[in-house]
Amino acid sequence: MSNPTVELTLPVMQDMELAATKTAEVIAKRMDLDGEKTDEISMALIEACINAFEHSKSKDNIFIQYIIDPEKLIIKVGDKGIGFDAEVVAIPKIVEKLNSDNKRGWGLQLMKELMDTVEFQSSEDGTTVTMTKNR
Amino acid sequence: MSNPTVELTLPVMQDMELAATKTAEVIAKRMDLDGEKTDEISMALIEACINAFEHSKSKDNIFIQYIIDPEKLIIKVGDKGIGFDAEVVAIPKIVEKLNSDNKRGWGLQLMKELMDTVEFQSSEDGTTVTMTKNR
Amino acid sequence: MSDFNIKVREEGDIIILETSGYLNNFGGDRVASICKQSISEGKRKLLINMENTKMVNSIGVSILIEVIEDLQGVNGTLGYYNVAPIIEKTFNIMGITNYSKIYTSEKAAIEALT
Amino acid sequence: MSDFNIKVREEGDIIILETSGYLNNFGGDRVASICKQSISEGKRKLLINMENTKMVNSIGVSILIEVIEDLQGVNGTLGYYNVAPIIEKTFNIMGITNYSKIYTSEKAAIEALT
Ligand SMILES: Nc1ncnc2c1ncn2[C@@H]1O[C@H](COP(=O)(O)OP(=O)(O)O)[C@@H](O)[C@H]1O
Ligand SMILES: Nc1ncnc2c1ncn2[C@@H]1O[C@H](COP(=O)(O)OP(=O)(O)O)[C@@H](O)[C@H]1O
Repeated sequence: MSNPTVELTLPVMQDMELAATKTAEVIAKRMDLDGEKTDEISMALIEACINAFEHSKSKDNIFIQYIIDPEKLIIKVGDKGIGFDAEVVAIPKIVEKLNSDNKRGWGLQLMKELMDTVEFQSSEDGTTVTMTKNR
Repeated sequence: MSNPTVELTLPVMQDMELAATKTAEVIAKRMDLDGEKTDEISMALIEACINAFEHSKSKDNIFIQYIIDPEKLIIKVGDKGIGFDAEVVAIPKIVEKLNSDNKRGWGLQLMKELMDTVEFQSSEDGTTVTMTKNR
Repeated sequence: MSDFNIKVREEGDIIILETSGYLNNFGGDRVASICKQSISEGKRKLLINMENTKMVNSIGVSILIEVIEDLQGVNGTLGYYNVAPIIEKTFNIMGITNYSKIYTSEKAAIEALT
Repeated sequence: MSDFNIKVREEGDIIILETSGYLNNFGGDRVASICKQSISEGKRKLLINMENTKMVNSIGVSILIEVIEDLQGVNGTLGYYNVAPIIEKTFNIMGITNYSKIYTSEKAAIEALT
């Protein structure tokens, strides 16, 4: 049998990423993940969602999948936007951000630090981030 | 432009209806609905979801749509189950439930009391409940 | 797994159940079994502190009707306090507040039962 | 609409911001504008009580880097207390805890700044 999967589609709308985190919390509780892991998932998910809302430049809904694997929670966040190359995104450093005009650029870094694996699939048809958190 | 819509697909799994209520809470807050209306929506949604999980007899995922209309929140809960005729479901009465073997049968009644409108579309391919809460 | 829990304590001849988490079918069964146990031990006054239960479903609540029924047979009473507004509304719609009572506080509940 | 709110109060020469709700881009902007206002009025010690903020995003937090920058120019300090573990972790990953400090309580924060 395939893994139980929750799917959530969100319109581009202020704070809608919180619906994604609330859903993650219910699933994490159901999977018996501890509070720390649950919070890390929520924070990574916020970052993935706001990127899909903002950087995709798409007005289409974003699409989230939560796959409840026996070993881990797999989360995919997809948009139908312009795409990007995650390999060329610079690793942010606080010393460089101070006295720079651009203080942002922390989302990918946070996702990588907070989740067990993070992968980007991106083309000009859109981007899908796949993140996992081991049980 | 069409109304912003959130979609949620849930597997048949204990307590998954809470993901539906958490999503509803985020949307209700975004719509500036008060706490009382938000709670009423959540309770009605719990009942619609547990019916879709249990009575549909289907192992397919259930499907929830939240349509953010300028005047109201429209919620649809769909299953791919056996269907039923809501017209012939008896209105439950506590005096009759006392000393009866079947204490249950409150879901439809609660939905109707808590929401502004409730409609069932049902066939042998499944059931969709459409409920609305005015702003 | 479910996040539902119950603590039980006694205040004189009153049994107080303190629930926390979602009162669904499993939660309802656990409440009912503790209540039935207490009744079989001769207790007649049961109170449920619902402060940490913010959500219920109709299956969980309908199991309380069994408890009410059992108490009717022995002239006992069931009461609740710290009930969230939506749960109070649900109890009213189902009519169980005609056969069991919501109190505004533990103090009010205990006073009424003594 | 957003559920973010800030209350501001003074403890001696310390300005305390008490945030509640989700610290997103809008929340960050509001925190920054109050901080900048205080700095322009000559305040040098800023504290944020984050007890009622359980969630942040990186945009909201990155706006705090502006505040740190402004304070560096005037020899001021920024601190936080009642910080949820995930927010503390986020602050650490971003490195802002190298330039501003998380205290364990209001008391500890005020003592350190006086
Ligand atoms: N879903 C996406 N679609 C297109 N570009 C993206 C997406 N996610 C991230 N990016 C690109 O990667 C960069 C870094 O993203 P991130 O680390 O989250 O920081 P920030 O969002 O603050 O810029 C963004 O500025 C953007 O150019
Ligand atoms: N989604 C559904 N699919 C099939 N039958 C349903 C559905 N929802 C409700 N029903 C039928 O309507 C009856 C009444 O439902 P309800 O009022 O929610 O009470 P209960 O769930 O406690 O039986 C159910 O017993 C069932 O026969």
